[in-house]
Amino acid sequence: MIHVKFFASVRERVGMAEMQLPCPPGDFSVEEVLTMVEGQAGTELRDVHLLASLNQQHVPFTAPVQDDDEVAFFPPVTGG
Amino acid sequence: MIHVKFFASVRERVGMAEMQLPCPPGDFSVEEVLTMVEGQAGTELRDVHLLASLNQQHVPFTAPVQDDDEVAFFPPVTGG
Amino acid sequence: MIVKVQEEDFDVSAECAGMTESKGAGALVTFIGTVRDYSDASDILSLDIEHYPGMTEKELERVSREAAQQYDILDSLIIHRYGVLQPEDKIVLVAVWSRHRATAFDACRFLIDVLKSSAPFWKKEITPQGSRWVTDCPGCRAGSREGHSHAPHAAPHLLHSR
Amino acid sequence: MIVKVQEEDFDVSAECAGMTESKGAGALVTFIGTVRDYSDASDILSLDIEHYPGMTEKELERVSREAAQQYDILDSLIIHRYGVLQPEDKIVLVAVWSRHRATAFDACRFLIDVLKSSAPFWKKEITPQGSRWVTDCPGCRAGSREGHSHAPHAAPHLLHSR
Repeated sequence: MIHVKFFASVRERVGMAEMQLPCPPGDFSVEEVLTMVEGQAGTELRDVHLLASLNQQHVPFTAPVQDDDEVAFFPPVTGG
Repeated sequence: MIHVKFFASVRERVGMAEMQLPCPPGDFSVEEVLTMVEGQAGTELRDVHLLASLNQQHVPFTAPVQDDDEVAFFPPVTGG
Repeated sequence: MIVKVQEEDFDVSAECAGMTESKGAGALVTFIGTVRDYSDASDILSLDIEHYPGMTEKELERVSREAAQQYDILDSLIIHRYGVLQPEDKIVLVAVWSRHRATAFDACRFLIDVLKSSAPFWKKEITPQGSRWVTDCPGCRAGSREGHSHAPHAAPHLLHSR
Repeated sequence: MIVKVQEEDFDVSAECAGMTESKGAGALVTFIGTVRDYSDASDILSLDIEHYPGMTEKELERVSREAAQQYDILDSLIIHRYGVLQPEDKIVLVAVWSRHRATAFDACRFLIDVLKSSAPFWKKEITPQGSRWVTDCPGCRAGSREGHSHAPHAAPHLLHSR
């Protein structure tokens, strides 16, 4: 199972804060998780702004994902 | 009358915190005030460190002094 | 080295006084970010700060460690709030103790700069005209998802491999 | 723009809270200088700070005005203590409010740097080996009035003609 989280404007676009996805067979990356999310949510999330984290660390979309990982998608941060 | 003040190590070398000097005739500068102070105090104050103020503003030793002015001599400041 | 992520307000003097590693430091530089009562386009009634629980603390601890490695500091403290805040409310405190003031200034500035680009917080401004997510991008502020360009996603400086 | 020269201690939060011009600033940077418990050569038991009453306030007001002219800040506060202080006691507070943090950092640093070179305060360290005036000059610290050189007296940057 892949645990997916969404924050801020991405959360609003997806319409939910979290999503559990079945772990697909073979190697896959954050990019493939995003494709699955878009299929589930029925909405386009690809955006020059979209950022991702894997197990709570910033990662590029090419980062490999494993079963039970936590993946999150969100816009650029605006804290501070 | 010239009102002269001394601070920190200069005050300790002069042996007093303040000195009133008679206003000499003609034009004179902080430099001449220093000479008078050295005569009065019987001690050498000229030092590459010595700084001066005139009416509570930093000035060079060439600054002209007038009757009733406040002149001060002190070492480089070390506040903050 | 302390990091706190909390909803409630904090007292700067009290928080700083509790830092035992800071004793005899000589220099303390703090940055306090507060809610402004205006933005580009309108008055701000309130600010709603969303965060990513867990990752937020990890990122703040990571940047704190990075500052401690890069600068000769004695201690650091970061407090960042989330939830609904009003104008003039404190959002964030970054405090750095060091022997010399230049180091404290440099490290404090480094911490707030890195925090702003990496800690997972998102601000939503509540204005009389409605609410909107804060973004640093003028193009996005204008609402156009097309018609302006950006660096490719996942800015390299955010990746933890650095 | 407020300047205070006082013997008693102060509370940073309380002092900063009272600054009405700072409302909605967005950024507050503070520098706090404290008494260290050591110096080059020995432990410090206490620090005795002498000042030039009258000129001190004038100089601090002058550097505050200079900062306000050079930087786009909303307000500033300087508090400097004099008298006998113990290790860890606060000596000085410099606080700057602005809309953007870079300005607040720059102006705060400017203020403490200029203050240190121009405000008429002199520190004497009381150590187990006796007392001595603090000086930034290693040659003077070594006690040699001859044998080392300096810039000519009355450093140009101190003169109010600038």
